[in-house]
Amino acid sequence: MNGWTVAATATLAAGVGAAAWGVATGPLRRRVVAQNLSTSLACPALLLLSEGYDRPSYVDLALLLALLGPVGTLVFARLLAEDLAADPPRAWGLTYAVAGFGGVVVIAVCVAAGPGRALVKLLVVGALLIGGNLTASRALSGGFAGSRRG
Amino acid sequence: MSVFPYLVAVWVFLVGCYGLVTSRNLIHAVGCLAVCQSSTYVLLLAVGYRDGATAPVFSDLKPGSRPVVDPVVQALALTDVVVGATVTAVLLALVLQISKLHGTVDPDELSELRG
Amino acid sequence: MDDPLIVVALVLVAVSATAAVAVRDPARQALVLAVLGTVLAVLFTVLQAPDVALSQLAVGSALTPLLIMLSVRKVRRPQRKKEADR
Amino acid sequence: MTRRTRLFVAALGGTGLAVLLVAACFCLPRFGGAQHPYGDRVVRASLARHTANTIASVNFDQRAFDTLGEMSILFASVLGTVVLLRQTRDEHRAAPEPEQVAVPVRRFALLVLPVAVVTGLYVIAHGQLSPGGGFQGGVVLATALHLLYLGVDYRALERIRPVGFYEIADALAASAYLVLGLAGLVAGTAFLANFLPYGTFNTLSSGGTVPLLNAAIGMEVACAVVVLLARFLDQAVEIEKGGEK
Amino acid sequence: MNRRTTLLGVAEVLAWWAVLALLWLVFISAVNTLELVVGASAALVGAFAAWGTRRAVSGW
Repeated sequence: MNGWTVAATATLAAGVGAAAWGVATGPLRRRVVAQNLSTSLACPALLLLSEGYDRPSYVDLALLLALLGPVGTLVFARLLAEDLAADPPRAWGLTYAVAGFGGVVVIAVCVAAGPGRALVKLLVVGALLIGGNLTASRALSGGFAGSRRG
Repeated sequence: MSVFPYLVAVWVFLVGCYGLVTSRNLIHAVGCLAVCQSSTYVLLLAVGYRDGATAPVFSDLKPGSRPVVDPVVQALALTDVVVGATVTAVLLALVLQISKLHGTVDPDELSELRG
Repeated sequence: MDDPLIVVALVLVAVSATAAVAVRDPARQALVLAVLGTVLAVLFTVLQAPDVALSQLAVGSALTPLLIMLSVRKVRRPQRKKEADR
Repeated sequence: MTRRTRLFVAALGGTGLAVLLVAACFCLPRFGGAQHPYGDRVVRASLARHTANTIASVNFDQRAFDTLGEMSILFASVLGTVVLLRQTRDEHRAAPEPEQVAVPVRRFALLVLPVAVVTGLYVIAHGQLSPGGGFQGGVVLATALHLLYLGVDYRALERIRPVGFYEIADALAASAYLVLGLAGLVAGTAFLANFLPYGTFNTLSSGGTVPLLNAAIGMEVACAVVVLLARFLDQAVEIEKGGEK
Repeated sequence: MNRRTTLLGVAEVLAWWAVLALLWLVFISAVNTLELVVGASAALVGAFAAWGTRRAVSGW
């Protein structure tokens, strides 16, 4: 094990573990937030693993999760809009904290990668991760205002 | 440690089966079946793992420089993940038909209907 | 070598699979299944199977939840109409 | 059989199964052991055929016939869903109402859709080099298209998604896989044999037929998932019970 | 469809194509001719997808 995999282990145990607990218990508004945060915590963990195993090709995993994780949250935001409108989630502090953590991880991995094409790819992943996370949170708290059916 | 991953696969499979048996909603039962499916992936990949090895993908790795894990089981699991999702879709389509015909998705109510 | 990492990922899979079965409402179960998909993808990465992890990410993060949630909506709708008629 | 007796029988069977499975676990090869005879041979064969991603080599070259089976399951399940979820005579279509989506969410969906399409194509095209391939990339492509439903509304998706076209493309991709297999026979080798030159290791043209079969599977999976989701969306959004209108 | 909208449409597709081709260049690890050809066509598909969706949506 090296520093990167230790950091990934900590992220998984504390972050994703907490998200798994949050998604299984409590009111619906907490569950959807936990689902969103689980993807935005697993994505930095995958970046850390890619660096820890010294396999640049594993970055594709983080790229795909950064792209599709928010899409998954949009599914719930869209199809549970009526339930969520009655009791909207309010967890912006937590969301910004997780987005900040993602940013820190991306910067750390970028520094380790050094200048080059891989650096730009990591920055794209970071932008998708943070932008997607914040947009998905926005969608959860009243993103589908006029939803009846459709 | 040498059997723990296999035991986790067994646990996931049994828990999925328990959910299938006790389910009161067919959509929930299909979800439990997806859990059962995922146990097979865990088992396959655990069998193929090798200590200290890395993935047998040589686009960023010099062949022979590091030990690699077993690719055969990965190929088996990989196709089944996607095909399994489409099979889940067929089962959900069946559930939708049942719900249309009988107006319920509770298996207990359905068996009463037939009797 | 990376034993703690593998153990953590395995425990996460076991916990979220149990939760996916224990949560009885299909819509909420879909949320847990989405998390289970992500956790499984992490486990596959840890077991050095990035191809399978990609598959699991692509399917588990958006496709399966979408299928289940659409079925839930279809099954629920006649009931909702009945309540409106009442 | 009452619920109680059924649960009792299930508990009995489950306990027996659990005991057997746990006993079997202790007879399996040790987790992380170094003995992988098939794996070592597969890696050697894959490197001899200039395919960087061994898993793609197994799926589309060494065990391509197996993938043909998987593909037929995929095709059959799409067929089954289409038959099960067709519109019956006592149902009618109600036009979906327009959706009001928050502006940032809408912009995010419109911006990410093309990026996701290109990523899906990247994953398919680099299947024989880096992790990825037709199965994964196809799902990404199909998911990308449905961002339009999630982020905008269903009518926008219907405008750019002629389902008939995707059904035809699905069948074409499935037959492309078969034709590529038959081409092996024409070239004088076996069905689904790798008859093309292997090319330079670690480039897009390496691996002989692997990239072509990969692309066929990618198209097949993408179209299959689009058709599946189209049926489910029709049911959930448009089709309603009752013959009026 | 008059000339102005045609020109605007072409400009939009070209702009998306440039951005997506750049994205492809970022994703790949080694550049060669075939890679560039495949990347350019993939970016074109993406650009048409972007153009088609924007037309279907009518409004940003």
